Amino acid sequence: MAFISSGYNKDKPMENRITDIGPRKYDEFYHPIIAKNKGKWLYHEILEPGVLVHVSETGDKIFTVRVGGCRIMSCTHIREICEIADKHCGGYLRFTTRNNIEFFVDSQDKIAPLKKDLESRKFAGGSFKFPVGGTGAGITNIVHTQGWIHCHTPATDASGPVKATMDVLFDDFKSMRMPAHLRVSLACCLNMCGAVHCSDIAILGYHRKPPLLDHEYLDKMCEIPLAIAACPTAAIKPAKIEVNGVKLNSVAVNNERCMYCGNCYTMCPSMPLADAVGDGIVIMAGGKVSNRISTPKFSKVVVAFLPNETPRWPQTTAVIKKMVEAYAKDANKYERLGEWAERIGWERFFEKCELPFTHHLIDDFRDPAYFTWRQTTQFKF
Amino acid sequence: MAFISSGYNKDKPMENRITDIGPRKYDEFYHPIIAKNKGKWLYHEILEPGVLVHVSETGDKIFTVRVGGCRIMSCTHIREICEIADKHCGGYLRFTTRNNIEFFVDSQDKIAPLKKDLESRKFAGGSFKFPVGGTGAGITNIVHTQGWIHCHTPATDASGPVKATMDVLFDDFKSMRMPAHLRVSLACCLNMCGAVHCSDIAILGYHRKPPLLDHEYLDKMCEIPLAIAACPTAAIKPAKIEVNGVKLNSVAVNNERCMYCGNCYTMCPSMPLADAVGDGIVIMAGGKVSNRISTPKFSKVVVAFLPNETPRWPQTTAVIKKMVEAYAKDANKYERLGEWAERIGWERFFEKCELPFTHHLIDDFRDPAYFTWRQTTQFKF
Amino acid sequence: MKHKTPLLDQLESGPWPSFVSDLKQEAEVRAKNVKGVEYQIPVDVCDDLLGILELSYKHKRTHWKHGGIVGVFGYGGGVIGRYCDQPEMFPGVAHFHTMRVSQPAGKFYTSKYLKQLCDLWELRGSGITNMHGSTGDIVWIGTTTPQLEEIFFELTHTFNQDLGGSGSNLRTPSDCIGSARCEYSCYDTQALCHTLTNDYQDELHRPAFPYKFKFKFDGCPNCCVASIARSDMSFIGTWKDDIRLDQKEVKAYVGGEYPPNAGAHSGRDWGKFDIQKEVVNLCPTGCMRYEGGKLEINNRECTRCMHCINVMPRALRIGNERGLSILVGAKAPILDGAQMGSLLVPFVKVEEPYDEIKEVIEAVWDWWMEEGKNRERLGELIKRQGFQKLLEMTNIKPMPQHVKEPRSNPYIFWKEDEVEGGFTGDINEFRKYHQR
Amino acid sequence: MKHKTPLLDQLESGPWPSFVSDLKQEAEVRAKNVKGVEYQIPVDVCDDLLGILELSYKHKRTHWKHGGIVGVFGYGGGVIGRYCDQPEMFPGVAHFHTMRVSQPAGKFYTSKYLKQLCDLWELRGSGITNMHGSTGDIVWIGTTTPQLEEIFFELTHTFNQDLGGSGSNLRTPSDCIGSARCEYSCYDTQALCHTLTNDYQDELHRPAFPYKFKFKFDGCPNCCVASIARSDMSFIGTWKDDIRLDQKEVKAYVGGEYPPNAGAHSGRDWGKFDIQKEVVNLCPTGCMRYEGGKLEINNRECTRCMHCINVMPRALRIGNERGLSILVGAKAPILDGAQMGSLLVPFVKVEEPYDEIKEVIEAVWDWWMEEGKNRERLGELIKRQGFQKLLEMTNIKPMPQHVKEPRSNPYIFWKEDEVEGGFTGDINEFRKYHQR
Ligand code: SRM
Ligand code: SRM
Ligand code: SRM
Ligand code: SRM
Ligand code: SF4
Ligand code: SF4
Ligand code: SF4
Ligand code: SF4
Ligand code: SF4
Ligand code: SF4
Ligand code: SF4
Ligand code: SF4
Repeated sequence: MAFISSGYNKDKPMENRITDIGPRKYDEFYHPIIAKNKGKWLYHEILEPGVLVHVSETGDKIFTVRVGGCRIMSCTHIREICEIADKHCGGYLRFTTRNNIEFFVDSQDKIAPLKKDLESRKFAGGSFKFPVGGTGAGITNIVHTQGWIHCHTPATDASGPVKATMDVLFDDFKSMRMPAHLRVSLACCLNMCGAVHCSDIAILGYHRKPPLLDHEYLDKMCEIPLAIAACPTAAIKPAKIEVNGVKLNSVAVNNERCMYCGNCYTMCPSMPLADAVGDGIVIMAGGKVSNRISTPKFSKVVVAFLPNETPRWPQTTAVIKKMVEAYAKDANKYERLGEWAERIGWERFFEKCELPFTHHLIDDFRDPAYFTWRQTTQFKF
Repeated sequence: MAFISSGYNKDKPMENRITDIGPRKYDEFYHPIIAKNKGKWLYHEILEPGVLVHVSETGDKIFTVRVGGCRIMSCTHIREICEIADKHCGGYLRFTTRNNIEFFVDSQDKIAPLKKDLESRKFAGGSFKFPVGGTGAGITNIVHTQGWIHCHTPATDASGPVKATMDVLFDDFKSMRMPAHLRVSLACCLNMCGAVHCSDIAILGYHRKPPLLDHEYLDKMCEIPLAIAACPTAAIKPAKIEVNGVKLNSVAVNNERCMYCGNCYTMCPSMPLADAVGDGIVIMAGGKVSNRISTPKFSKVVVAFLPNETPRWPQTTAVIKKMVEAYAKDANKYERLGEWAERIGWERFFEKCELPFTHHLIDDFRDPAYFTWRQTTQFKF
Repeated sequence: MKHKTPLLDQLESGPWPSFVSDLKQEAEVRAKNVKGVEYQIPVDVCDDLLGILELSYKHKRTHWKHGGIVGVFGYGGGVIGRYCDQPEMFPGVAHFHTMRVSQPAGKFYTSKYLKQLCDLWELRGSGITNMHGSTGDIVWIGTTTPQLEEIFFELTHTFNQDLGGSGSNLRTPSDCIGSARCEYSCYDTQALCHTLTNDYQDELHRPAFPYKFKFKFDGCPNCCVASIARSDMSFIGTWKDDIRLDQKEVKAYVGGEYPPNAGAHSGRDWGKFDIQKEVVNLCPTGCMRYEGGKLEINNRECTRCMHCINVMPRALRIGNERGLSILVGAKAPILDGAQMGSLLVPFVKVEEPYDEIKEVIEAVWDWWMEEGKNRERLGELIKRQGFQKLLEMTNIKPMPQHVKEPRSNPYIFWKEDEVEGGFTGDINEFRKYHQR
Repeated sequence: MKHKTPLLDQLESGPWPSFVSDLKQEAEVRAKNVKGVEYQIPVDVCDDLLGILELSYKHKRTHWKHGGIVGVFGYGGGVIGRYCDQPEMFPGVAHFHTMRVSQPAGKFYTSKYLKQLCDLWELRGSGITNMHGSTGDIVWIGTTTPQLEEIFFELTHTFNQDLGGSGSNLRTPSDCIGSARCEYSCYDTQALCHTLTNDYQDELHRPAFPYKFKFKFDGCPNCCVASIARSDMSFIGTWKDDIRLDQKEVKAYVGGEYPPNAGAHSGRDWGKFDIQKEVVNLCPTGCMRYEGGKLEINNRECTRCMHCINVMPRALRIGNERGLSILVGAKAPILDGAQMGSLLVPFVKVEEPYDEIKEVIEAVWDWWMEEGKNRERLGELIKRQGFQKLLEMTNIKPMPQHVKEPRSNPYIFWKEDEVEGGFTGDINEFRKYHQR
């Protein structure tokens, strides 16, 4: 392949270099009706799952059709999205904060053909390319992260578990039978790029083994003081290690104190902790972000560990399905999963979701742990 | 005065020594009706403030008249209590967990004469000896501690502020117009012997100056390592100090880090922190102990400091009175002060109680402080 | 009066019983001494107490110094030593030690017994007491060192009465009035309090603990002795079965025949009793319904908060299958913040000789005595080593009842044997699949 | 296909869009190359991506190594370096860096623009993207080091498009759709997001911070971009005056003319709409009443939780006196636990050029850059030095709105100048009144 220059001259990098121009301005991309009615919207209605109408005080209406996007997208796929937008929407579309695609049309009669077109498109493997849904009191797309497709610290994959889970929850992506929004998120390590710490249901990749120590290379490849400083539990100490005859500067890890957070590995490649059986998934539940009725809540750990069962994580999807059904059956209208758990009490949550309660779920991390224990005689048998 | 021997022989301390016999057995002191109906009680009623009847399944009734006790009691006063018990109650009485006295009578017609007798007795100074009240949704006796009458670490007196406060709250000791129980407690230093950490209203003695250092004697009178270890904020370091020519082992205190807790003084008499202007009172509110409706709550600091205005602490009693009236006026039936504050929001509490909000009231002690800040957009202007 | 007390005098007015007036009256009695008592400590002890207190009111600082170790032979507690810092001015209180006398459970007395105690304390002490101290003892304020043994000797020989606790011991346990006079009581608080106090006399008198340890006994969740806030181990009555419900009596409350909450709110006109508003809507679990004049309770969802029972004691009564819950770790804020008791044992039957209960107590003590640092309260140890550790050491199965909510951080410490393959991996094996 | 992927193949079935199918389709397109593109990175990049992912599915471990510092000249962010640990097996992804392309506010696009971006990324990268990354960027996954500058040059010259943030910079801000298509929006999120992104380009591209810093903009408390959970500084719309209320429309909802919550619950039969049960009783402040067909709101007690408005958008509308609240410190759990944003500025008007808002931002940055340790997020600094300190450094008056509740510990640190007489007392003066 022949090198094609963009015009960049590596010997004179500053030569007519352009920087600090930021992103393109949003309003270049507004649908005309949006441009005209911005700030004038009166109300909206969800006409059917995945289809919204917003009505303006000018009398204008904008119709939105939302389709599930799998966040890893090839340019080929994006071009197909563009083709659809050109065909139905005058080329206008957007992406949501949960990686769905929104197509805009300016009249109600354009919805049906658009939907038909979208639903008709499938991948070779048989899955839908553009399932319509993800609105209202249903289960929308899963926010997730890189996993094994691009990151160096994951304890599980991202796209795989997400695909497997969305397959199981698919009907609820396309319907609105839940008591309230139910948000599922995934993060492949506890850096939590998916910000799963406040989702109704969270899938979290987690390591369970302390780092391996590549003594022979550690001092060469890492700043030992930085690795030591990175450890939140002060589990790492400097150590002199004899490797085939030579004494080398390295580190020692106190396994008792390690919580497998991987911070050391982020600082030092010679301390890998990925492990086929040690790594897996923690399930969290009951978080929320909105300030509606109750204030935002953190997700709570409800299953301490599930193995990485590639390629479809059956135990993980089964646990999630069980929680979703128990919630759908028992919660009140408008009640988020965490609000439900708090109303019935966590003792009932575990009972209704048929989840075992293990010692791992009791907080023992720092002072605030105390506040999660039960300081009252009020409990249910 | 001539020494009277009890029979104890200090040269043979073990000579027919009796130990480990514990307290007298409670049932020696039961009123006959109580002895007979113990465990058989059906229900009770508060006939009037300070007067209770308990009805047994046997049909028996026991009538209780509760009188305010000032916890410091002379034997002369106790003898007077006994005289009353002999006259009206067959000699039976008890003390409550809040230092009130309960007289028992076995028939309703004995109540009036007993009450009349009690209310008629006054101290030379004019105060009541035996005010009847302290029941139901009123304000009962203040639990308190030693203060200047016996302890070495107080930041305020106990009995004085209590007397001044009870004088101000006296009508509510004798009535039941409050929305719910209102408990006032006092502790003269943050050891909190009064366990004021969960009272509706708490009066807390608090120092505000770091310890003075008696370098010349410190090493002689204290175990320096113990003093250093006692400090929760690690504000104390060993130091060599030159006192008139000689270098002495002593300590240095980092005033920035000191929170005036007095732990060092408990360990080391050469580090006194009592100070006429530094010491004073912190007012806390909103705590509760019972598990009724809401779970137990800690009291919150609502006034960071009030000076020790001997002998009657007018500012302290005024603040308390304001809170009591605002609560009485605004709270719902059965609603404890803390439940009320949480329902209307603390921003309203300060408004309705006309208390200024100062930076001191924002928690900055350790990790859990975070949980007391406001992590939501929900607030009232 | 020996000393002028212009400041204290201002505390004699006002309706509430004045401790100043009482101290003065005692001072007077001692000065007059009509009974001709051979006072064993200075006659003017109360005068000097008033004097030094007046001085504190002037200086706004205490005039008491540290105690130093005084006590009775063989006991590590029961006496709090005190000396004043102006002995020349106030010789009567130069030595002014406190004695803690173990109160009877439930704080029941006969006048006869109280008078006997007074005889002793007037003779050998200041005649000033606290009825009672915050922990529960009868507190005798002020005597001299030589009198300590004399008092102890007479207490034990003449009155069959022991001292209470102080120092790093079990402290004097105390209880609510319980079944002696309360229909809400789920167990006999006096019986349990008294029995454990006596069974653990050695722990109470001889310091073997890292720090103080307190028991308190509440007959029900109303917590009238505040056990959940003030005891390292609180024993709170509860029940397992259904609230006993009498529909006829419910009607009577609704009809206004009985005052709600046994008349506790009669000081104000709150309007007609509204069972929906005052009971059903305030139930924290929402497990009640009132329909067609009938009250229904879904007892399985009830958390036994006592509210409905408190409001309608004649219609609702505690269940029959009774026992208690054990909560642990409550303490005052020193050092790293106050704690309420955390639920350790949701339910245990209360049956003599209380072996099941004592097993828990002793397992907790063993752990605390093994691991607790000097001056570390149980609650602080639990915080430091974790609630999981407590469960492990007491052999109690973890259950959701132990938590308000599960942890929100994923920082789980796994035990090596819980993780397949353990913690020792082989880096070279790893490198076979992952180049540097 | 270049590599067998038996495990991944199992992720092609099932209804949800399969990323595996999509990757395969891209691999095929590149192999066929009907458009005759002069691919600047290996043609089989997607095949090798599938191959290495399959290997991870087999080993249950990632095969990516640390990045090392790659990027474009003069920028400290926008590129995440990646190398695989099996370059011989998968040369196509031996170098596989990510580029973060700054998305337009609101994530609005035209097909024209998206196609242009595709042209560039197919030519110079893997053709694989994330639409979008969790922070908000368009994420281009996989290219080689030499292409970084070329891509940046074309982006800036041809597309007037810059890179996003990574490293210890301001990260690419993102916003909810806001007033562009939402009746709940209290301010123009796109305008504010875009303006601040551009005004702070230097902070975004050149690492000068202790650690990453994130802005997110939500038009109302529903928080559709989750700002309160995911940004060091979140800007959430709110209002000061009354909810606009149309009784006629309320009747229409009660009468069943409109679906409650705009039809969000239509997937199930929840029975007839019950305004008392579904709105009034769920109001967290209990500040609503429905009587005689009229809805009343005591707006002074309303905390603007949005519930009633969400349920009846045609009857209730946000107030007219609009602005935003600023919350600070939200972050993921590393290191000492996750944080939600804590309220710093209850209300500020949103008026160009946003000086009032920028003052707060810059005061916060000054403090954090001064005091923050390496890799210490703002939230962690606030925890370490205290919320009081934050208020002091930002010159914001403490008010009860700042706290959920006042402190329950009395451990107040007084400043020396707040205490009469200061901290330096004289021990000898003290000893005049208090002997040793
Ligand atoms: C399109 C989107 C904003 C964007 O800029 O992309 C959006 C759009 C709307 N949201 Fe949202 N929300 C969007 C993400 C969110 C998120 C963020 C998230 O999930 O990561 C939240 C916070 C969720 C949480 O609390 O964990 C969110 C919490 C809400 C709520 C509060 C729901 C609740 O019960 O707590 C409402 C109010 C409602 O649904 O009535 C709301 C309401 C709405 C409305 C009705 C606003 C309006 O009048 O247009 C929009 C259509 C609702 C719908 O989808 O049914 N939106 N909404 C996002 C669509 C994501 C998706 O593809 O599914
Ligand atoms: C006598 C005493 C027990 C004792 O062993 O001495 C006692 C006795 C009763 N308490 Fe109590 N409580 C006593 C201290 C307490 C305490 C402890 C304290 O205040 O330090 C509490 C916890 C207070 C708190 O939560 O901060 C307490 C919280 C209750 C409650 C729950 C009240 C609430 O609204 O939370 C009830 C239920 C009720 O009042 O209906 C209650 C109910 C009762 C009843 C009605 C029980 C009964 O059926 O006999 C008794 C008479 C009530 C009354 O006084 O109006 N008792 N009660 C204590 C009297 C103290 C005093 O002299 O005033
Ligand atoms: C006498 C009494 C206060 C009163 O006036 O009633 C008292 C008095 C003292 N307490 Fe206390 N405490 C008393 C009940 C309490 C309580 C309440 C309770 O037991 O229910 C508490 C709070 C509950 C708890 O234990 O946490 C209490 C928490 C403390 C503390 C803080 C302990 C902690 O871990 O937080 C100290 C400090 C210490 O132990 O050094 C303390 C220390 C002290 C000392 C010994 C002062 C010292 O540091 O040497 C006081 C001696 C005063 C004196 O000169 O007589 N006292 N102390 C109470 C005991 C009387 C009795 O036996 O009945
Ligand atoms: C690409 C992205 C995940 C995704 O698939 O979308 C991502 C990927 C990485 N994040 Fe992240 N973070 C991404 C959004 C987030 C978010 C969510 C957000 O911004 O809303 C969070 C949680 C919110 C927060 O900032 O706290 C997040 C919290 C972290 C953390 C933990 C930071 C902390 O203080 O807790 C780390 C660890 C670190 O910084 O070393 C991290 C580190 C990383 C690194 C750079 C791994 C590392 O340690 O070097 C990941 C590079 C993966 C790769 O190879 O591409 N990432 N990261 C997201 C950025 C795309 C974009 O620009 O749009
Ligand atoms: S969550 Fe962890 S593993 Fe996943 S992308 Fe973020 S840093 Fe990488
Ligand atoms: S994984 Fe985390 S806890 Fe364990 S050693 Fe590394 S940094 Fe420390
Ligand atoms: S609270 Fe403090 S000052 Fe008061 S008695 Fe207890 S230890 Fe002494
Ligand atoms: S008063 Fe408390 S904080 Fe201050 S030095 Fe003494 S022990 Fe430390
Ligand atoms: S705690 Fe319960 S049992 Fe004990 S006195 Fe109070 S109400 Fe009665
Ligand atoms: S005891 Fe409390 S929880 Fe149980 S039914 Fe009565 S009010 Fe409800
Ligand atoms: S956050 Fe509010 S303004 Fe923004 S999209 Fe969601 S509902 Fe609309
Ligand atoms: S916005 Fe929320 S708080 Fe305000 S009135 Fe509506 S429901 Fe109540």
